[in-house]
Amino acid sequence: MTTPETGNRNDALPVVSVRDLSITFPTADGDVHAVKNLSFEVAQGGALGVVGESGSGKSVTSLALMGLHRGTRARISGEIRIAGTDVVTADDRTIRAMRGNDIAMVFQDPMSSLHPQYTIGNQLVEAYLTHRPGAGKAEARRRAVEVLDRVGIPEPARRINSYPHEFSGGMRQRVLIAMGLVCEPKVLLADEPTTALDVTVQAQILDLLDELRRDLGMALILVSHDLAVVAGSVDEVLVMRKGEAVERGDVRRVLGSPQHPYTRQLLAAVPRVEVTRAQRRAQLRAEREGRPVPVAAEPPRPAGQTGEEPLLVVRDVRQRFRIRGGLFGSSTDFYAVDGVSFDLYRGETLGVVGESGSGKSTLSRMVMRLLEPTEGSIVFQGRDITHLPERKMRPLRRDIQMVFQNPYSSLNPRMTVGESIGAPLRIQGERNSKLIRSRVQELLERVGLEPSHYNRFPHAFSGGQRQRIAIARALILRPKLVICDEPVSALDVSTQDQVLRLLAELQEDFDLTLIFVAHDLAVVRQISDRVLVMCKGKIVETGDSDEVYENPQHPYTRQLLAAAPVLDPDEARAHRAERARLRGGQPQAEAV
Amino acid sequence: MLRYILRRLGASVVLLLVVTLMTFVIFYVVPRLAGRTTEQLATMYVGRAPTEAAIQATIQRLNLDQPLVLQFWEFVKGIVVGAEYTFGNDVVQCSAPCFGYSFQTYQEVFPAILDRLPVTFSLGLGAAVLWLLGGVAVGVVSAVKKGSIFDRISMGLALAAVSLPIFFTGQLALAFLVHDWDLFPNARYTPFTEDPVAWASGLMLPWLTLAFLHAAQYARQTRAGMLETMGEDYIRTARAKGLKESRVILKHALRPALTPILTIFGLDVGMVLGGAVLTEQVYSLNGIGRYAVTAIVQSDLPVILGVTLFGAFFIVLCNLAVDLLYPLVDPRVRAAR
Amino acid sequence: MTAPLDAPESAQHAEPEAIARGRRDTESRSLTQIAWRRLRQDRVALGGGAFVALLILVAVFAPLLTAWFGHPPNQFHQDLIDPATQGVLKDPDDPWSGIDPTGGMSAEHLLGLEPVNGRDLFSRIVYGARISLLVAFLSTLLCVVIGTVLGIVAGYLGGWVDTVISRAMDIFLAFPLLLFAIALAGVIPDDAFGLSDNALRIAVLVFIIGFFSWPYIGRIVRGQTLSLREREFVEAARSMGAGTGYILFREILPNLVAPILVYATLLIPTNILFEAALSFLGVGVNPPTPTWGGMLSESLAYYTVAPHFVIIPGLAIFVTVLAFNLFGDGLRDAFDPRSSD
Amino acid sequence: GDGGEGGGGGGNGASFDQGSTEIVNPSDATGGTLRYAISSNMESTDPGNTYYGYVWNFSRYYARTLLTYAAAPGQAGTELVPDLAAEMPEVNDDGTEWTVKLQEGLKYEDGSEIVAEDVKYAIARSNFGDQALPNGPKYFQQLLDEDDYDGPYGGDDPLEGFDAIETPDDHTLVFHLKEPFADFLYVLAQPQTAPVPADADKGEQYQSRVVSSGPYKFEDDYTPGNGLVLVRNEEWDPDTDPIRTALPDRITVEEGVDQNEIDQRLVNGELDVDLAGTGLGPAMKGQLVGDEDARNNLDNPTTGAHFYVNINTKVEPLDNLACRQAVQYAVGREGIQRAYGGDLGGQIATQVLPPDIPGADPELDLYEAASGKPNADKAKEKLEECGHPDGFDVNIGVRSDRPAEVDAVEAIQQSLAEVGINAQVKGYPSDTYTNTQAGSPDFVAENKLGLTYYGWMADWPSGYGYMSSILDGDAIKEAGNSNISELDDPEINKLFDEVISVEDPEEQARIYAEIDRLVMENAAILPGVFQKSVIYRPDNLTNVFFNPSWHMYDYMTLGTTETE
Ligand SMILES: Nc1ncnc2c1ncn2[C@@H]1O[C@H](COP(=O)(O)OP(=O)(O)OP(=O)(O)O)[C@@H](O)[C@H]1O
Ligand SMILES: Nc1ncnc2c1ncn2[C@@H]1O[C@H](COP(=O)(O)OP(=O)(O)OP(=O)(O)O)[C@@H](O)[C@H]1O
Ligand SMILES: [Mg+2]
Ligand SMILES: [Mg+2]
Repeated sequence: MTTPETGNRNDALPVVSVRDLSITFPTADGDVHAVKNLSFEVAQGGALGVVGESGSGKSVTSLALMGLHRGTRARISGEIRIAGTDVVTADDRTIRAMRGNDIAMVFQDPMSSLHPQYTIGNQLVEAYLTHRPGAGKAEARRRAVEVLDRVGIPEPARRINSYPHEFSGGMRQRVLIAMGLVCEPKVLLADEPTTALDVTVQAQILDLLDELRRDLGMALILVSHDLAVVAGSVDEVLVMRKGEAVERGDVRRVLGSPQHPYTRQLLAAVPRVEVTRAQRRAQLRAEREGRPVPVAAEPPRPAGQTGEEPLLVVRDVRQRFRIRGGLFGSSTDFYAVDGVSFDLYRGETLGVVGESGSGKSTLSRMVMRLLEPTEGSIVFQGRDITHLPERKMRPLRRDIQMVFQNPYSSLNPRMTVGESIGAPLRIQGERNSKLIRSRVQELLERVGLEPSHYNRFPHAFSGGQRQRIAIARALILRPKLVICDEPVSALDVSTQDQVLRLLAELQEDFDLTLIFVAHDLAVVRQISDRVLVMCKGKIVETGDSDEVYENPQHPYTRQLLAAAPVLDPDEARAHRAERARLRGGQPQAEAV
Repeated sequence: MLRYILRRLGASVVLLLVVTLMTFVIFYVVPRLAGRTTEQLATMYVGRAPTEAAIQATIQRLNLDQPLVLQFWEFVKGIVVGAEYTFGNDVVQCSAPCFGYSFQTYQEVFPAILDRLPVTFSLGLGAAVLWLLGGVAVGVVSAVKKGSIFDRISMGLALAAVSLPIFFTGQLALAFLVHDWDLFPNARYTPFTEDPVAWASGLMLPWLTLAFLHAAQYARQTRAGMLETMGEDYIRTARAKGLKESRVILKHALRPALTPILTIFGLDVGMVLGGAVLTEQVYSLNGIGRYAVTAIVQSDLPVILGVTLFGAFFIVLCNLAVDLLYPLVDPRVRAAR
Repeated sequence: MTAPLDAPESAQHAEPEAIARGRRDTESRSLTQIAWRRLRQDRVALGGGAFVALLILVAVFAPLLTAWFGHPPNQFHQDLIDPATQGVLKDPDDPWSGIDPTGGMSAEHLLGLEPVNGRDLFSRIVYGARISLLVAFLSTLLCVVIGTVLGIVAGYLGGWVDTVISRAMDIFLAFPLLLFAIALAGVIPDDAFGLSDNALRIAVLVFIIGFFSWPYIGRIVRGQTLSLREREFVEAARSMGAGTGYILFREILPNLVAPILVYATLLIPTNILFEAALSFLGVGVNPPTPTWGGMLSESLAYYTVAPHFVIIPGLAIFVTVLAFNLFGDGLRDAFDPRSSD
Repeated sequence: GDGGEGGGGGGNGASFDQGSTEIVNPSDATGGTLRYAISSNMESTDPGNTYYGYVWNFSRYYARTLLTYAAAPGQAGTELVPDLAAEMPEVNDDGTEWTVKLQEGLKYEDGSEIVAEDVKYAIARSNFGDQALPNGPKYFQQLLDEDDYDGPYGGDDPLEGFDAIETPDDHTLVFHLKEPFADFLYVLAQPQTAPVPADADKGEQYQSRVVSSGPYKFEDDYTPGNGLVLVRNEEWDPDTDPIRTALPDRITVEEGVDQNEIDQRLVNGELDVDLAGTGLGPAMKGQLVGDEDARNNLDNPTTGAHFYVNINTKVEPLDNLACRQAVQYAVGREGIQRAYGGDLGGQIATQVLPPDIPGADPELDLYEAASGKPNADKAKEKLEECGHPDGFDVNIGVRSDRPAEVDAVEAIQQSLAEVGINAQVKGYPSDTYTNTQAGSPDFVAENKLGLTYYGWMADWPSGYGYMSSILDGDAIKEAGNSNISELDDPEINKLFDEVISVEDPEEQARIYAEIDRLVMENAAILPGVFQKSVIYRPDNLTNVFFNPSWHMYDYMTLGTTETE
């Protein structure tokens, strides 16, 4: 394991060079300066990480590199050179010849970036034939199979005829990468290629990109909001904020001794798997009270040892779904949650982790009784609610509330946020509008928004703000139990950090019992007393959170741990090696 | 897939049965609820000089005095196994899909419909091809050149086409394009097998009129669909591959935009094949639509029933075709089943 | 290249809350406000809307208007008509003066006269707006109500309810609507359901159009509901203990308002034309009550002697349809959260 | 018409309305295709199953009747002449037995001979039994002395028991009537007397291929809506036929062509005759009558139709004579006339009988209608008298799909409103109008249809043929009633009973005039207009003249110079 010889490559001609790039969008509310005076270079075979919070101009820059702002209202000034092509001034033909051939792009959302109505093969072949018009169909196809194989799609010759919807998110991202590779470009531009994916898959994709860069000698531009994501994969980092570069430099230097406060802030926001719950809690308290961070950690809360009655008892619950399929449409049973049991005590926080599809949401929805468990029992406050009819369940809903994963769809876009937050009260029979209003405004303030936001609609808020609103809504009935189903996975790290802080505060203030679901171990560790690790509907490991992290028993847990992004580039590489080892031991069964 | 096809087929059959029942109810039961007596009903079908004997005979022939259930049964039986009618000394065998027998034109309804089918088919399919191609082409150009003069003019024209009834455009077209300015030959149906050129030239004006009416909707739909798909991520992907803009538009953006149009197209074609009532009326084409109108004007109940069912049949058929085609066009639908 | 790049002063100190809040003042308006603002900027749509409003006023105040201009809609002016050609005379005092190609348009008769008996076309157009718009509005309302309720119920409840309603939609779609309308209208008696005359005929027209067109809007609503149902806010409402009624009509329905509104404005002109088509086929309101469709179909027999009689009702329908469409398009754009200004 | 002043722009020197009184373009050149078109479908091609004058006229191409009308313009055209018959029929002394001799050697298209039994069979199928053909009139059934024959269908011998017509030999027919009937010769001129071989009869479906006895035969089977093509029947012998010129080689009929379209094609020379014979539609008429050149190609004859308003004698308050008279005075006829296009469209009527029927008395004008203007004062007086000084409410029925009638009714409504009579217009589809609405006394009573707009043409040019169905109290029927005013006046009924046995034409005419006067005194019918049509006469049409019996061109003489 050696460090890459970045020095050697510095003297090569840069394949990408950007000078004084400014991008402006004229809108009805005046010009939006999305990018201002941005300059950077990427050497042949080099790797640049572009990092910044949401809206900082990362995607706009990426699109500009591809010349994709042509024909839109965007105004571009400055100079962009990609492998000798001047993107700003070249004619359309030249740009088209450059796209896909010199520079290929992997987009943020693998779900929507592939054409749903053409086969994977068709889309790959098309990409190849565009730049190699002389090549025959057969050759293009062969090449397509080759690149699919290269990005790790099993049985590529067969899967080439599949449609995108038949692939999982991770596989689609691989296909997109393959599409970028098919003409062997000099630069691969990946715009948040892993944001939509869970940590396990994210790690795989990052590994793949890293490997490809090495093997094919491509330059890589990796865009992300998370410094930890780029840490292990790039040589150089560019930190952006509000369209401007605030810091740029060698990855170790920037991460090790950040100069700019914003970079420091970004770094602080990255959840760290190595920070224990107790440390985190202490740190938060200290920040709140303005005290310096205490060095000694509080002992973890002794849960369930006092002999008190558990708030929630879940025993052997299973949830069956019928999957229709096959030629004759015979349906098969599929257990999304399969024999899960746990107890939850008052004031405790239970973390649930697992990769996508492992049944976390299903479990949450069963506890919420949005689903009726097929088997097993759920006892809440001593009352068996497993099969309680909806009508009887209704009064109990005061005590159990939920915060949903997607802040964009969990609020009704046609209701003002005030109405949304007040709705639970109203539904539960409160008639006094004045009272509702004042309660709502109180809560708005409590979650860090202004009471005057009452009459605004959700679309006027950012993702983080919306998640605060959703939290306020969940709290207005003063529930005993709140289930948070991945409340932060759709947010960028900075926002994620704020929301997590808020949750921690609220938990203390309202004496909440929490079930906290996430796919990211680092996030879960920061907030939970105990952790359940789920895999394919089953619990594979459970325990005190620190125990689980420090001494993982199950290989799956270890795999998860190894997948968590870390800030230290060297450690990140170590993790990568560990992952390779784990994969080697447990060969490619899981094609994601 | 097989099971899906079978299920859709089964559903279509049931659908037709229900349509039959409802048709029957509307034409046989509603007038009675509205207070018509059996005699009054029969009188409507007798002819110009109704005698008491003739009225009674008609009641017998149409089974008007039988209980409604039995009348319905006879009706369905006729469709499934055929029926017999006596004329003079003749017994006429109305064979299997017997929609009944017209007491005004003295023809079996089904063969009469079949007889007119080529006219309606020629008119409908020809127009459908025109409006689909024309509408989509205009829609694509409008979407690509959004806000341009072309866009505005063509969308304005589309509105005009949608808002002007065909009896209006058709008659004016006849008066001016055919008679005053001699730009088009008179509308006339010549069987394709007889003379393809005459077939096409005789139908040109009806095609254009009918297509003009429908194309508008397609242009608008295509435009809206294109504007939507042009904003999709996969279009960006296609551009990033270095594809020519024309290919991006025609291959990547158009196809998803067309998918929802398939549904409307199915409905429209089904509807037109069931008889382009007004067009056939205006251009004096002896198709199913005009047959229907004549029947309605003459209260020729069996024909009205037959044509209605036949029309329903085509709509169901086209819907079925669309349903079966859909998975081919949009693979995601296949998965959803 | 290790030093931080020039940091602008705003970035010197961190301000996390500000970042989280986004401070996007431009977006601090409600959707309706934004829609209204967009609509206000959309001159074309506004023009359409203004015309529609004007039209409604004209229909409502038809008696006033015609009283003002002094010609009741059924008043004859046969002295201005050439009995032989049935067209309007160029010079009413000279029976041999020939046909006036403008159809007698003058300050006295703004839009000229009808052939044959010389009724004032302006008053007839004004009065015609009443029936045409009434039929169009009521039938649109009916099919919107039926379509929305059934569509939303089918989409939300799913299962057999959805199957039944969807099949019902298929069945209604499978009917050749025009044929049925004519057949039904033909057997409806003159007095029924406590209504008679034109009231009954209008009721029948409205019923037929509304009852047979609802599946179109039903399909749209069902489709939208299907996707809305999957949104987390519906689940959130359930988790608060909301009942089906609350979810359907308080949570989902407001999200359907835009497509419904848009579709309805597009449907209204269709229904005006439908009334016209029925008039053409001889099933409309009783004479001498004017309707646009009726006038249009009548006028075709006189297209050579009174071209204005063809053009004016045709234009009335066209402009109305245009106005509704422009307004509808504008509404759609205004309410579309994805369209950026 | 003004006749005479020839020249002008007409391609062959014809002048305005010339065809109404003389033969235009006389020619005996054969050949070519004579092209007809009609805006609806033909009612039927079966001569036994039709009630429309144009079919009666047209069907003679392939179906010869016992008698028919002379092929001559003007009054001469109302003369009956033998067709199949060898000479005019003979009647016995008490007027109940008519003997008709057929010409010998007449042949069908297949060469077989036309015999008396075939005529008898044709009458049987169209008039008797519950499967009698529904569309035609039923005069034979009413007049013949027959009560136990139930039609040709069912038994082995179709004519068994049909004794009212005897066929002593193959060329003689003897008709036995219940009572004397002076107009019987006209009945024998109906198409129902065209022979039908019993073997070929398929009931109503016989229309698909009528076995020809005339100069033309069907080229293919006829399917309604698809039009008809006639070609020469070589078996027809011109020497036996006094009226048919058989000039064209082919005759085609196009069905279902829009009226505007027919008119356009006539003017463009793409068509020769509008089969329905009702003349141009308003659009083309308005265009041509103002055009000096085109006028020479127009004829402006009467159609024989009288359009009038039935004033129902049973519906309140019209059961009161004074109220009916008030209506008579209140309505200005000019408004009705305008609906038809002024003087060219019709002549104001003041009595029931059309002027060309013997007995018509144009002087009869009890309600001062001739001026065309209403007489409001008189109307008010009569209203006072009937106890409704401020007017009353009434419904007026009309066929809503006939624009001219709707226009007329609107004018009537206007007139009535002037004196305070508030008439509500009720539109009905024309197809059901006679059978189930206006033609059903129950319906009329239920819906208070005090006034109904209606039109009537004579089945043959005599007072009886014109008036009996609409004015005889005995003619009131439950369905398909034509006496819509439900006039049941004993005096009138008696006169109808008497007139059928009167043979002297003068005496007949006097009685018809008397009936007309009584009806008008009763105010049961509000005469409107005697309609006139404006017919376009294309230049290429030869031997054109208007036959007053058919109220259209005599189709049997037409030829064309156009050879396709
Ligand atoms: N077409 C456009 N018109 C107007 N403003 C735009 C347009 N596209 C982007 N912007 C603005 O430019 C800024 C930068 O957007 P960009 O998409 O590059 O952010 P990002 O850094 O990629 O964020 P994320 O992490 O959310 O993807 C944002 O403020 C955005 O609102
Ligand atoms: N209604 C349903 N019908 C059929 N299968 C379902 C249904 N809901 C969930 N599943 C399946 O159950 C499994 C578990 O889903 P679940 O949503 O609980 O996963 P998750 O752990 O929350 O994943 P993620 O991190 O992606 O949210 C998945 O394979 C999913 O496809
Ligand atoms: Mg981005
Ligand atoms: Mg989940």
